[in-house]
Amino acid sequence: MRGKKLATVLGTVMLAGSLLLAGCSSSATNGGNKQSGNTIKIGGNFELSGAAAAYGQAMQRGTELAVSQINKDGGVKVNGKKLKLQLVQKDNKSDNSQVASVASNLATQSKVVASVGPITSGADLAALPNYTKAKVPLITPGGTQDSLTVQKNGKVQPYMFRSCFEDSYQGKALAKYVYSNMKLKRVAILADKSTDYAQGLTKAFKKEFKGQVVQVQYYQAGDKDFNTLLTKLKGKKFDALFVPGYYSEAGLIVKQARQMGITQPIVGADGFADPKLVQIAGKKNASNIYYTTHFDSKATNNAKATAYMKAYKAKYNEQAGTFDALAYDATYMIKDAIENEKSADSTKIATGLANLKNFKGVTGTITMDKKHNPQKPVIIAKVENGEEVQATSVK
Amino acid sequence: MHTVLQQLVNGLSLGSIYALLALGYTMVYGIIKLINFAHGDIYMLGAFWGYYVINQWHFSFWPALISAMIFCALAGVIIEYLAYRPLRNSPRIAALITAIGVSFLLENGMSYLFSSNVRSFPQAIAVKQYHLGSVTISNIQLLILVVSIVLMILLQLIIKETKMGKAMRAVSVDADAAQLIGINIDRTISFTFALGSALAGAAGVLIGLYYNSIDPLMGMTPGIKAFVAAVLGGIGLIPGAALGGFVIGLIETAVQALGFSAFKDAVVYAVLILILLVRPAGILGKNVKEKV
Amino acid sequence: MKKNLKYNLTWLAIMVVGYILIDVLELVGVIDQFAETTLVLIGINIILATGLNLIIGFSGQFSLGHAGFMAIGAYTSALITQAIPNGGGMVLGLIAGMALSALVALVVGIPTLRLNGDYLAIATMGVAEIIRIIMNNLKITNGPAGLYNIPQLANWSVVYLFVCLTTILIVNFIHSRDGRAVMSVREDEIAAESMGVNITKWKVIAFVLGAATAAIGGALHASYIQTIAPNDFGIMESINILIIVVMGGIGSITGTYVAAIVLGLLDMVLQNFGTLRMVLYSLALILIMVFKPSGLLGTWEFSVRRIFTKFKAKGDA
Amino acid sequence: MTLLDVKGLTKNFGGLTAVSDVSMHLDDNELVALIGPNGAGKTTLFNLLTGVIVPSEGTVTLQADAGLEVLNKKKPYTIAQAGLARTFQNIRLFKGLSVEDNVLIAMTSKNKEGFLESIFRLPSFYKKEDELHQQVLDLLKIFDMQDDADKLAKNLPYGAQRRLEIVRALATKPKILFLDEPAAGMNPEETADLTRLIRQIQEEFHITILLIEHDMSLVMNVAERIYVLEYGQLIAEGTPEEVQKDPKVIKAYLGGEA
Repeated sequence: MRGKKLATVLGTVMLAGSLLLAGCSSSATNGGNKQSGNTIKIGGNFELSGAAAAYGQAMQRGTELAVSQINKDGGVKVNGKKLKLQLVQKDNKSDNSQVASVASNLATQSKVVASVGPITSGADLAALPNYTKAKVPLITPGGTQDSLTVQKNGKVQPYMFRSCFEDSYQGKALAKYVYSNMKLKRVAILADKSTDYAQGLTKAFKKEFKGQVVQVQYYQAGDKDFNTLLTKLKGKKFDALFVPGYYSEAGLIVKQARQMGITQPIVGADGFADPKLVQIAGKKNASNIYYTTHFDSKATNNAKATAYMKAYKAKYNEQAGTFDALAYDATYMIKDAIENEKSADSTKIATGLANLKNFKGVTGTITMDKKHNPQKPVIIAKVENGEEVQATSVK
Repeated sequence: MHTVLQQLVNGLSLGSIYALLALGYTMVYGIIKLINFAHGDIYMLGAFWGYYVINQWHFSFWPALISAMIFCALAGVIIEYLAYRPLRNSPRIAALITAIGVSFLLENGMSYLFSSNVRSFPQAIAVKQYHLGSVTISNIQLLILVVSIVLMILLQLIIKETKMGKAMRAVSVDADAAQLIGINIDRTISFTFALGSALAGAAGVLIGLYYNSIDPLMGMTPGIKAFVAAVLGGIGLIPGAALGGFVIGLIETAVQALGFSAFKDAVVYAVLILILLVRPAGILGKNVKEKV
Repeated sequence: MKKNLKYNLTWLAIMVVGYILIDVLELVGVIDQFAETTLVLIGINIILATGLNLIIGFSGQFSLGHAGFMAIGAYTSALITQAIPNGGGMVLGLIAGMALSALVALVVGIPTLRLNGDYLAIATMGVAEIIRIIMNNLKITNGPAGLYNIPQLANWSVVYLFVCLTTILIVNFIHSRDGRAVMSVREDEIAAESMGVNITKWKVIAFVLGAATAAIGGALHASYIQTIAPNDFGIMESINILIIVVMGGIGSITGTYVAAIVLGLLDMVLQNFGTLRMVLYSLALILIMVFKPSGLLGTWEFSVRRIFTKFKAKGDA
Repeated sequence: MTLLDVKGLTKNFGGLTAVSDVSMHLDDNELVALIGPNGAGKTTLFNLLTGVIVPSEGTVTLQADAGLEVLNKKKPYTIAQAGLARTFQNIRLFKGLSVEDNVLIAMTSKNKEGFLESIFRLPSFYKKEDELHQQVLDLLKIFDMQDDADKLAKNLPYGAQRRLEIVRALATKPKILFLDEPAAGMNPEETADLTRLIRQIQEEFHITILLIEHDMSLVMNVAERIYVLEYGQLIAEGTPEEVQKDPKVIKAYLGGEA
């Protein structure tokens, strides 16, 4: 009896206490973070260690490059004043609990007015509640999941933005391209089962593709040996192989498929769009590859992209990839939003990002749609012998 | 039919990689009963060593392989000396946590120094495909298969025939008694780590060459798989590790070939659990009853 | 009888004072949103680690599969609270999650708990991986994307309450007939059996109880973070919980608290070190284990009774 | 009255027969010794009787309150619950636990504390705990160990550890107590104390005791009946006087043609 009583007493006291105090603590008005002084603090919620570190570090490099260029060019113009950007970056070790913790750290301790990252959809979803509470916009270079920017009730998430494509947008574009432009009717799919990115792409592709999906097989991120799956596919009749996944595994799939004598075109999404794809696959093997990309690395039609790639190479001594470019654009999108709204307060930046129009980034000219997804042309690149030979813009 | 044969080759080739890693795991476990979580990361170090000496110093394949084995042997000995030796008389679980710490340190230290990027491993040997009837096998697959079998036989010889091997067996049965009859325990354990880590180094270069992609986290998954392989075969036993490696390679291949690729790892673990229920000390392990 | 009442009331007072202290600190602004997040994460880790300590530290069974049971609790309660987004749903979700997790632990535990040491570790790790892979493939769990927009019904008060309840549950269990039987299994299985202790039964009971508390931790995690995915419950998560248990001292609940708090604060500070974060963390881990192999507190426990006895001794002297 | 009846008990380990066709009986409230040279299979026989090892052949039956109970092939804990308790030759205390906990654990199966009762710390829990605590102290008192209740078992001196093993076994409220070399490693003085104690507990608790012992002075002093085991077989049975004169026994102990 006493034990039960104890529990009851305990519960009641706590409940009473929390009610009493909750009233006071929540009464503090929250209008988002205000900018003050001569700097604008933006946050970096980066995967610098852990499983997604390779992508997170790319995001870090792109953001850092953007910040240093903005500051070199004089900073951000707000009401006639030129303010410097300050990047406050923290590592979330690719762990969703830490993502949430970093988000609240950035939003409430560092008082940043906007955040770049985290990079994956799952992490974005974990970060979002804390950013939303603090009314700080978050812009992700890699969270592609369709429903990321939408609330449960169908309304748009007010503080969630992305600089990348959403899965269905890319998946649809690829399905159309394979069927209409390449005129291929039978597709086999080899998809990464461990990421929502690949699952979203697979779903969208299957829905849109008018031809036949011959077979779907799965692998896990981190797998290195695809011989078995490819041997299985080799026996099937198909015209193209669609590989929704990232370059680290896709490079190996291309390599092993070509060595095995699978000569059909291999199609991928922007997870392919990294110079490391060709490095891993080997130049000889990287032929007859098609993938969506955010910038045409031939860069004949985009001076910004050329300049970016040069600057990136100069600073980091390696070729630019997709995630760094998207993070670079995300940072510049924040700058544009501030300048358009003439204020660096976090709520204003959110408005600015939502109303972004014809923003000229290295990954294309971007206009935000109602659901905070960037509208920009999908470019499909073709690679032969490790070199990009052709780039087609599709809608 | 030819697909079945080809898949068998695929399975053996994958299995030989697990076996190669499991050998080192099982040796260290056999002697000090430590799950050396960092073993997979030593394999990563070997791969990175190979990457640098081939790229920077233009080593050819064999010197790269042998230097990687030496480098990893040294790394293994140093790690044992600094991190595991102070814990030799502590609870085994404390040593396990230290091993996990070392694993984190190697992964993240490399990531800090060289970034987490995936790199392509230099092709020190050109890939050749051999076609035997309808079955295709590459020279590198054969190389890995042969090297892992040769190393396994070599290890068995070292353990059964040499003086050091005898010392290793003595220490593994009863370290205190071994010391009484004049065996230098520290040296024996150092030697075991050197041997096991050299194997991991060899695996790093071979697998780097085979898959052509290396990164600081590359040791994590294969490390755990190799551990599973070692346990499956009967941990502490050299033939057990090899057997476990091949069994897992073949199971993974079979599951994928049958079209359940999404459940590949789940099936491996399910088989592992079932085998352990029937044979609680692994396929080749003997279940030693406690004397009352 | 009176003495026991005194001890229990002291414990109750400690819990209530702790709660009020945190609330007041929050009110005056010492604890902000970020510190609160840190506190909640520490609380959830305490719940998870005390459960694992029961399995590893007290029953002596080496389980590496705690994240699997955490996942069951997280998914079950997330699905239920998505359908019933209020306190009732939360309670129902918790109960259902604990029940399901306990059931799975029972089914898995009966055959596997016959295994010894490292073999059991790898088998339980396998079970957790199988659970994760199933979550990764089921439709209801939404595959690799996991569940999101989970209503945030767990705030820090709820987590605090459950930290207290879980600790009361586990500590009271340990200091009773059942707990002693469980500990005898750890100490010497053969002797325990010869004293009439059904070792399989007690191993399974400890395992099931640990799994049920893991489900509480998982449910609170899901509700607080508001999103879960199969990758949150991988081998690394099990290892992280294991690290808390071993670092605190195997078989010391107080140690688990200390380690969870130390590591939680470390996590909070290390966020600022970027890529170096995990390097520093791993160094700290290695150094602590090398210099304190039996954990920060060994098997030492904080005891109100001992303090009272001490005071009394002093008073008498 | 025969309390425990053993018929044709045999244990083969691979090709080796450790215990061969042993038949014996223990009567109510009797003190019996089991002797034999090293390696004769005495401890194996104990392990067979207490279920630690499963016999290859033979039966063990106990005259329980509810009639005859077959014990062979049962798990050790059921055998213990049926009333057979033991000590171990190589001490097997719960070393990391207190002396009191060691004894309390032996009371587990007789202790009816419920799960919810202890989780919620109901008054009945405290009542039962207090009663148990008293019982433990009473038991410890017999062995003059009441002051050690809070010490860890591993911190006790050797002789005290041996005694604690006996207390722990007694705490299961056994019908038969098996003592495996209780005097091993003790000096003559301690052995004498122990001898007195064994007698005392047999009388006080009205239980049957089967004793393995090498110390002949102890055996001849306390045993009412003696079984002699050699190479896994019973070679003699009888009172101490009979056994001492038995030529087979003399031969087994002295070897050769004597």
